[in-house]
Amino acid sequence: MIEPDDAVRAVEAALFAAAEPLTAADLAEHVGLGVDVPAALARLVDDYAGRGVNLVERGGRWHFQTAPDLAHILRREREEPRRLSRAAVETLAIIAYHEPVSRADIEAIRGVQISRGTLDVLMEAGWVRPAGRREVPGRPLTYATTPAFLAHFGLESRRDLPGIEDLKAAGLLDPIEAALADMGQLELESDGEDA
Amino acid sequence: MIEPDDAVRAVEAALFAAAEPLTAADLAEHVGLGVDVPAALARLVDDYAGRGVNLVERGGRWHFQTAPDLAHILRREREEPRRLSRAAVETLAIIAYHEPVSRADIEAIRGVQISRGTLDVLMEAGWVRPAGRREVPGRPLTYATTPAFLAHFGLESRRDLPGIEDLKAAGLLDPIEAALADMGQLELESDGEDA
Amino acid sequence: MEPAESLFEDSPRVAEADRLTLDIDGWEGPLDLLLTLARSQKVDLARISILALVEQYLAFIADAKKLKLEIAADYLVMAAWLAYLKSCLLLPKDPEQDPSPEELALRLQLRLQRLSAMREAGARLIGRDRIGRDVFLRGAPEGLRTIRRAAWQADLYDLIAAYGAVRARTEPAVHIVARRPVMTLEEALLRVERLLGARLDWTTLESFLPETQDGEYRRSALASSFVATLELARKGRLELDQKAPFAPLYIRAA
Repeated sequence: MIEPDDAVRAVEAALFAAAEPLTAADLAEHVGLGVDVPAALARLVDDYAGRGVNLVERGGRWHFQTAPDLAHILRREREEPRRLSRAAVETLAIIAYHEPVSRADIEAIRGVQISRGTLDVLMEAGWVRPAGRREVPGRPLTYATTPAFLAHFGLESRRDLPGIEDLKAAGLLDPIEAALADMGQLELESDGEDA
Repeated sequence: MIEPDDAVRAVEAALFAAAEPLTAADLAEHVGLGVDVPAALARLVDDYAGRGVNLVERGGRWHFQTAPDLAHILRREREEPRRLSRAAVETLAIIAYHEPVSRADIEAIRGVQISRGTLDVLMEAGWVRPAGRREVPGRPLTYATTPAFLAHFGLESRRDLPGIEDLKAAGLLDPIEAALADMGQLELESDGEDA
Repeated sequence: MEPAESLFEDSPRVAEADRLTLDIDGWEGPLDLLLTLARSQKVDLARISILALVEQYLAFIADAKKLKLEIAADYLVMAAWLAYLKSCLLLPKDPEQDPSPEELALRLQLRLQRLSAMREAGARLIGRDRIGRDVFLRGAPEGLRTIRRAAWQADLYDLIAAYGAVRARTEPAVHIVARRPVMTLEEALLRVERLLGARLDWTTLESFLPETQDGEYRRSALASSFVATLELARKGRLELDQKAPFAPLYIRAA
């Protein structure tokens, strides 16, 4: 490319270093009154056209900005694996076994209140969706699982979830174990743990 | 000028937008792992050579900065950075040329105790960091320079420290004991005045 | 003691009235003063005459004393050491002396070279194109943001185990007390009365107990039978005899 002259270089550097957009008059003050600022600006607009950064004018003030099609570069999303809290797993399990269920249903089955965040986390994960309101007084919102839930847990359908009898056979309903587990986890029970 | 391709544009945009110098690895994460970042950087260094803004590498990190010859234009109305005291400048030089060095090493070279604030000021500026303890009696803490030091003083790496090769060749970065040994004076004992 | 060293040179720190004392404080310690004196000789530090340098330093300190300036202790320590070095250098050589005066002088020379090298390096460093003074970064960078998104994880086992735990926790609890083998007092009364009729002489209480392998049942039977004998004795139906505490208890029909 053609080497820019000193006037162009000065305007370019001034715009780059400025903390806010500059008018042509501001620039003239910076780079010296003998400089043809409009010509330098026109040259720079040209030089930067098609680059990753463009020189743009907004209301008489000039500044460099990222090319609009590259805005996504400024925001990078990064996924960080995180384990669900116990409250969230229990809530998810109850929804999966009993759907559609209202929040009150979940609390009745869990025996513990659930915090706002617990359902949010499950919906953010894409495993739970609102499933309409129940036509009873108060019209509570109900929740159900999503296809993404089935996919994540490797289930063909909800019928693949082991039934109560299967759980009992697997020892997962053993009261003594449950009692011991509860003793160890009483302190974790408050719903503060989720999110 | 030749239109830059998307990889070059993306790296250019990321570097313009970044609030801090970026490594090639940082850039790769932002612009996508398929991009040949080193090639894009090389192309950008070329594109911006001779312009009012240049792309520079400092300690493995890249950033755009204004061309040094335009300092006089940009310095106007700007506060000069505080001038460092002679003690701070010497201490910084000793750390940079000898790193890692302990406080006692610095004091031995300067012949004066370091006052409390000198190292603090250099660390606060982000130019000096603690660099581990030396495995000798007393386990003294050592200090070294940071990437921000290289960036601030416009050094690509420590090899670019002014005159470092000459100093090394003249043995002036070696301890006095080593210099004496080189001179054929093999008595390496008592060095009372050096402590 | 440490010479005053301010970190940043701001206001001129030499007030007119203090000028005399501050002549010494203008140097950062004796080594700095020595280096300044060495520089005034305008020769390469590698070829400087240490003897001449020592004399300059001592003359400077002597002058300062004449002017009744306060001289910092470390300047005086250096003066004493240099006076010693000077005498060693001037006196005939003592081969036993270790380290030799020449080595001491060389060490001083090396130290001055090193300080001088770092002072120059510092000056060159500070004179480079520095960010914020000579070169400038983008004034208003948009900034690169990383938005962290949680990828929630749980597996099927977690799910069904959690459901099991919920159900187990909330299932109404049913308590069943296990049946323990006991002999009631009524049973014992009937049994002792019946057996008593069949025996004529003193018999131990134990011989009234049923044959059993069950230790718990045996203990229960012993306790109940004992209470039964006391009851029957109270009614005058039998007599009890025991020779000593914990000795066997004998029973006979009355």
